[in-house]
Amino acid sequence: MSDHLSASSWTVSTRTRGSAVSMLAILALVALAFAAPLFVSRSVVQDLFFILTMLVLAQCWNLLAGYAGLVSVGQQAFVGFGAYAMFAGVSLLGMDPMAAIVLGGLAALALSVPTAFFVFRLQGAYFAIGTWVIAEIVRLSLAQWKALGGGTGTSLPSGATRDMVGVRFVADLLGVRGPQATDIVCYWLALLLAVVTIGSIYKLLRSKQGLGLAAVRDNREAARSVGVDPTWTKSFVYLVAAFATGLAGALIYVQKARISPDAAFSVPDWTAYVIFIVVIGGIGTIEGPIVGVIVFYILQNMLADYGSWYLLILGLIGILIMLFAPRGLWGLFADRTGAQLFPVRRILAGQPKPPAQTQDIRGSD
Amino acid sequence: MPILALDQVSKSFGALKVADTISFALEKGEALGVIGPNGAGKSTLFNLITGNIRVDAGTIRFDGEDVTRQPPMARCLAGVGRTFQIPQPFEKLTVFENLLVAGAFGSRKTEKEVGDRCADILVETGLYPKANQPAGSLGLLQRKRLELARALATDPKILLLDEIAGGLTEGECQELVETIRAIHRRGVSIIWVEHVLHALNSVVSRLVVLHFGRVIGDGDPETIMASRDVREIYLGIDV
Amino acid sequence: QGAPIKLGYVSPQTGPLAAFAEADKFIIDGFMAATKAAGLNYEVVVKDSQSNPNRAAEVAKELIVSDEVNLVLVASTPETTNPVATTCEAEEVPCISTAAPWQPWFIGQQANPGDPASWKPFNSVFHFFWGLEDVIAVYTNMWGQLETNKKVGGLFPNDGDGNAWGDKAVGFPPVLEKLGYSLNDPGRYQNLTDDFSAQINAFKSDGSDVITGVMIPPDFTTFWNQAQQQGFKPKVASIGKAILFPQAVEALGKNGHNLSCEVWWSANHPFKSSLTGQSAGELAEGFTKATGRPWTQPIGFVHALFEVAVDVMKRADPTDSEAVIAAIAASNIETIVGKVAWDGANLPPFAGKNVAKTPLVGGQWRLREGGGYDLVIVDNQTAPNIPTGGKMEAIG
Amino acid sequence: MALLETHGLTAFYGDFQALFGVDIALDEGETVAVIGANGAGKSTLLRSISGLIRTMPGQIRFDGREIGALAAPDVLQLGIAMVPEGRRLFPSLSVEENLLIGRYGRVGNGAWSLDGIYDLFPVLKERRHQPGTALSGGQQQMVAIGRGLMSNPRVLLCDEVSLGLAPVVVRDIYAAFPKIRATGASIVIIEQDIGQALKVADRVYCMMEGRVTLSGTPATLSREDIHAAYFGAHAR
Amino acid sequence: MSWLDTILQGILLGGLYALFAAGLALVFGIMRLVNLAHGDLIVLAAFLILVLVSALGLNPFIAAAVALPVMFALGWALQFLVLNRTLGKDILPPLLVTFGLSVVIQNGLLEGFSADSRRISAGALETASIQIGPISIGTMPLLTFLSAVAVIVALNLVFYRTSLGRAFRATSDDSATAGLMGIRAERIFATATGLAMMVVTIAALYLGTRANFDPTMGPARLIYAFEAVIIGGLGSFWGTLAGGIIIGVAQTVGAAINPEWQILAGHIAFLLVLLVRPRGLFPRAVD
Ligand SMILES: Nc1ncnc2c1ncn2[C@@H]1O[C@H](COP(=O)(O)OP(=O)(O)OP(=O)(O)O)[C@@H](O)[C@H]1O
Ligand SMILES: Nc1ncnc2c1ncn2[C@@H]1O[C@H](COP(=O)(O)OP(=O)(O)OP(=O)(O)O)[C@@H](O)[C@H]1O
Ligand SMILES: [Mg+2]
Ligand SMILES: [Mg+2]
Repeated sequence: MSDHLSASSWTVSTRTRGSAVSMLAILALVALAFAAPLFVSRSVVQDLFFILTMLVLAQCWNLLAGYAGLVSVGQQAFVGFGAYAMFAGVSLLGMDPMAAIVLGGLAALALSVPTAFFVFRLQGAYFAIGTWVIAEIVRLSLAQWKALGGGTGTSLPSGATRDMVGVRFVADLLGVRGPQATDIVCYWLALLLAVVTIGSIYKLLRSKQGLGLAAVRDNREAARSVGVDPTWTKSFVYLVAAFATGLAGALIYVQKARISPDAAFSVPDWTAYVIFIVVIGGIGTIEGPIVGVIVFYILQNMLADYGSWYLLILGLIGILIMLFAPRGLWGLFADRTGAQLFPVRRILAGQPKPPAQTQDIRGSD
Repeated sequence: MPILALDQVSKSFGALKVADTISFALEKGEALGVIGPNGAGKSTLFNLITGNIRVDAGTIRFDGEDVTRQPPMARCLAGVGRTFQIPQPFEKLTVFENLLVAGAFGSRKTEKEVGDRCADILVETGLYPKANQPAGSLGLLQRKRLELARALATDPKILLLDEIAGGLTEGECQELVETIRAIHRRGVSIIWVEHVLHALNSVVSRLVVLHFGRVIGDGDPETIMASRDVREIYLGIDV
Repeated sequence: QGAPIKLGYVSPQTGPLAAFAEADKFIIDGFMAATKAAGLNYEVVVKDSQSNPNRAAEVAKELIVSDEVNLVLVASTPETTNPVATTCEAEEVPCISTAAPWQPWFIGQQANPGDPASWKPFNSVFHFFWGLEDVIAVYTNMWGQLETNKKVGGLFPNDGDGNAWGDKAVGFPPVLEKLGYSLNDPGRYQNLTDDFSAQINAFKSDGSDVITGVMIPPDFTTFWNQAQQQGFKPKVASIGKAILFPQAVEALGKNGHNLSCEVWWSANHPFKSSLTGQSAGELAEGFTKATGRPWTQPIGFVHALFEVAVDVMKRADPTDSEAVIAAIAASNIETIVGKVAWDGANLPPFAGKNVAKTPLVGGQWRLREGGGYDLVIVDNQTAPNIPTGGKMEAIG
Repeated sequence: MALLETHGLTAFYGDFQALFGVDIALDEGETVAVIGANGAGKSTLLRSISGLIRTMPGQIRFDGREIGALAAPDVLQLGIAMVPEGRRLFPSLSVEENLLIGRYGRVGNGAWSLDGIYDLFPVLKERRHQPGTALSGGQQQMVAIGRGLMSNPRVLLCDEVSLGLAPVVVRDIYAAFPKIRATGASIVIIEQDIGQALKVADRVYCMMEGRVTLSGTPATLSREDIHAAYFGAHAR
Repeated sequence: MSWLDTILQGILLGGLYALFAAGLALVFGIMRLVNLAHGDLIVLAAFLILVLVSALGLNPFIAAAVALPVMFALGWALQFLVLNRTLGKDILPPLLVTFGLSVVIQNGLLEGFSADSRRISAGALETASIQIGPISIGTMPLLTFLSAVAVIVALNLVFYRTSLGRAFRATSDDSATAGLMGIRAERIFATATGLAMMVVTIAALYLGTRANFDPTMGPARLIYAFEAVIIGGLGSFWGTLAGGIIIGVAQTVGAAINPEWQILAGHIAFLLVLLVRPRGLFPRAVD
């Protein structure tokens, strides 16, 4: 078919008209976020930390459920395992918390390998339940780890976070107290993690692997027939999500400084809320979790003082959105406006060759 | 050496035997038609050749290599391209992306390398105007074209076509026949399952007849069409 | 006068632990009224931990960072007190905590709970309550009132309380051994277990006369029913936590009669509030009047928490954390739960700085004629100033 | 007035239009055959009548009622049963259960019962407890027809009942039709085998590309007419 | 004798889990609907029984009988109005909607009944037992187990011997063709969920009399129920009972070794069964 490659002038791009503008806006926003600790109050930094870490978890879950069709209700396994590994690194091995966060991510990655082996034998709903059981097993096993407090839990050695790499420097540079400097360093780490996570997911989706992933999600059998290996594609995504989730878990618990199995493997905190964030914002888009986490944060601040009403309303909103706007708030918005901050569509442009050249293959009518 | 050779291939679904010791070989560059009543096992035969379904017994050799135990991905890479009888597009991807997936994965190349070829195939199969639309929005005819286009994008050595002419108007059918002839002329071997006999017979040089999973006829179209079995079982013409 | 003194208060107002916080509103209302009457200007920022340790840590951080409270108060179970105290310690913000035995609080916040040599005191967080040594003393004193074979079956879950109670160094085992009891501890079970046949079989074959442990209410009900079904009938069952609240005992029907437990506080305790001058009885009665519910033990401690806070703030500049911390350490105040002073009395040296102890006695639930249960104090050897209402009785 | 008739029936699959104004009529007790090439819209016609595809209310009338907008179960209750293309037996049900399920929406007490079906297709009685899908294609088709009859319909719609069946089996199945007609039921059959269709039908409609291109009684239709109507003008 | 007792207690416990799981299996088997709110619905039913017991002074068994039709209606409406809209190829919508429902029910109950743990009193039955040789068997656990068996038998009868059951299976196989038989899939699904809620009510009776319950304890038991269903094989009621028993026995045997292993052992048994048989012990021939 070599003669086909010659004359035509095709271009393939994923950019939309607005995408260059939105890329710039996003870069500006990231720069602004980086500088935020200089001019906002500590409580805002704190809230931003919460938003960013939840965003990372939501992006990871969305990557699994929205892009790979892997509905996991066991992501708390990786949050908790990453966090426990971080604690072990700091408390038992005397590592710097910063290094221990990386250890947390790696530990979650390591956990995901045997886990994947098991859960990928299961399909659909079985997969969901399988991930949940695995998370329970990990929780119950870590509850037996006496050196880290067993079921009681444990706290980071006092001062560990204050001696973390960079904290002293930030404290001196900005003239703030130790705990505040720790918060700022953690915030920057969260920002970095969020940006890298979103960037990597975006890059993945625009890569060949991302295309294969979409194909597998849409039609597994057909994907196999055009050369895509569904198991490998899904496993890859599963491992990546576990790694990022583990990093986020470790980071969250550096900030909390206290861990217990029930907290670190909490289904509501690390999976339920995350699912709500993705569903409210819009599953299967990068923008969705971003919108979702903001809405979730606002809801939480408005309603948190109403105790169980808060969760009740959150549940109702989740149900209503799933029933009436299954593509979430971002979906509603994008359907109206066609807006896309992170376009992944490959748009084909260019001219087909003049009819004379295609004569040989089309024949005359 | 034949490009594809089936030897005593069998497959059952429970008590139902859908492939019963099927053996035949296809020479490089040959175009073979497969006919038979509904449920005879034609689509299943394709699924066995592509690996979407595992054989119970027998061997399948492709291009000299035993592929009986290989998964569909490997066979695709080796050069087996197929269409599905019921079109199976990647619905949320655009038509062009459907081809990109097939191009990039089916021939182990980068997206960049296969982009132009995919675009040319779109033109060739008449899908170019729909290139940037989601495949889920296509009608049945275009879905069938997409099946063909996607199979072509994997750069196959052999192309398995499952009833892609059904439901086409006379003119469309003619166009399709021309396209398939052109593909064939480039040296791609073809196996075509089709009920639209005049279209089939204007392309293939040999017919295999399947009935209850068995090969009950194999030869040149004229003799096959005239044979008693085919007239009785398949054409339903009183003899 | 200027700005009000800001107190932050965290407790589990919703979720499984909500019973501990049921008197919060009543007590805080009373606190605000009393301080206003005394011409003091206080503001209390109340946060709900939702019985969730993650949430507890978050709201503690909010109190410190957004509300900029002068002092954090926290009550009820290690699941709530520990995350809050850990956060305060990291933030160098003064914190007073209560209503959790001191070992799970103190040891549970150590980086390596298994290694006593590594334990360190805290700078800014303080706790008042009793400890395991007290509950052990109370339980063994109660058991001593009866004739038993000195064989004890232990039911300790794998949670903050259970691990501390069953701990080989600081928990029940060493003391019981010293007193001549033999403890049969089959091992840590998970909370919300549906079957206790393993434990029952172990106790039965051992012939244990005494059962003890620290259980959550549903688990104790499961255990107690199953024990009766299996024909295991110990003479004594002294259980922490599960039968703290009258509702939980009533849930056992008639089978709650003569179950024994530790009593931290009761309507009969001979103490007065330093804040309102109310006696324990009056406080309990006020609560029942306001809510229509029977009094419960945490009421006194939540009240005392605010008493201590006011006392501390009288002695320090509220905005100066260092001064507040110093003032807490120097406290010596008679509260509605007894004396609170961080003087290290009756404590091992490592905990002396951060922990103050309040008196503990033992009680038994007695079926009232016409339904309902009364908690009767049956042993006061540990705190003779608290009057008893009867003698220890063996179960049916 | 006809028992069942369509007026300018149109039908769509999403955006794809499969029928373009089809008019057919069926009288009480009559058997009508619909023939036509692959994709002509024959199945779509039956699906529209049986309520699997919703159409405009006025486009289909049955016994004086407009039924175009009714859902499948409602259509069945009025007395129209369908033997779907490809048999569609329920794999988790045995042969007998497959038959019994036909009685679920039963309208009245008519002639058909389990025994009646077993009399019609004796071979089914022997295999009554086997899963429906374990039967041969022809036997499966018998179950599908029996299942349709169990509701005692006034109209039985049969979609390609001889598809992919050996000629002997086809003969057995078609042998049953006179008995079905004898109970007073009207029948619409779709048939690829033109000879077979002409043999059983009182009247024939020929469809192409979503339109009726020819109709008449078997006696009046020549093979050439049919061939032209079948393949269009450019037929080879 | 101790091991015999351990296994016997495990089997009885398995009855409880099977009872929790039976309703789930029904809904899962017919509609492929993963109901994450199942545990909370059990708790809801327990509160309903509790209200009937305390408000009308009914015996709990009579109260449960009164609650049966109420729960049936609730399940019917829930499926007809809400869950039917979520059914389809994608498993995510039902999963998320029932998850939201779980949160709503839990917190609605918290608002209505507070977090106090409650108990339905069954009087002397609670502690009664039957002595067989050296082993004593609690009357309530035995009743629970027998009820589980009865529920399974009843479900099997309904499923395999009645025209409703045929309609269930037919709709599950192919709802479009079932429509041609006069079967209204939405109502069949609603009826199935209604039936499942009746099973839930029976489960609630035993949950509520066995130990304390509170609004938040649903999910903890749900996971065992799911395990039982999955180990058993999709759509097999006897399989569900077997699954419940496997988990129950694994738990008691694990506990006999060391209570630390109790719950873990149940989960590990689940993993092991699935490793060997990914589709469960008694999978249906066609899926
Ligand atoms: N996955 C499967 N499980 C069970 N039976 C199957 C499966 N796939 C196909 N069959 C059965 O195998 C037989 C052969 O099917 P196949 O699709 O190969 O027929 P075909 O010759 O392609 O028919 P058509 O001309 O209608 O496409 C049919 O009876 C079909 O019902
Ligand atoms: N579910 C569907 N979605 C989209 N298009 C469809 C669908 N079913 C049928 N069609 C299309 O509608 C047209 C009419 O189809 P129909 O099945 O009615 O034809 P038919 O005459 O019954 O053909 P056959 O002889 O193959 O059964 C065809 O072009 C077909 O491709
Ligand atoms: Mg086929
Ligand atoms: Mg058809």
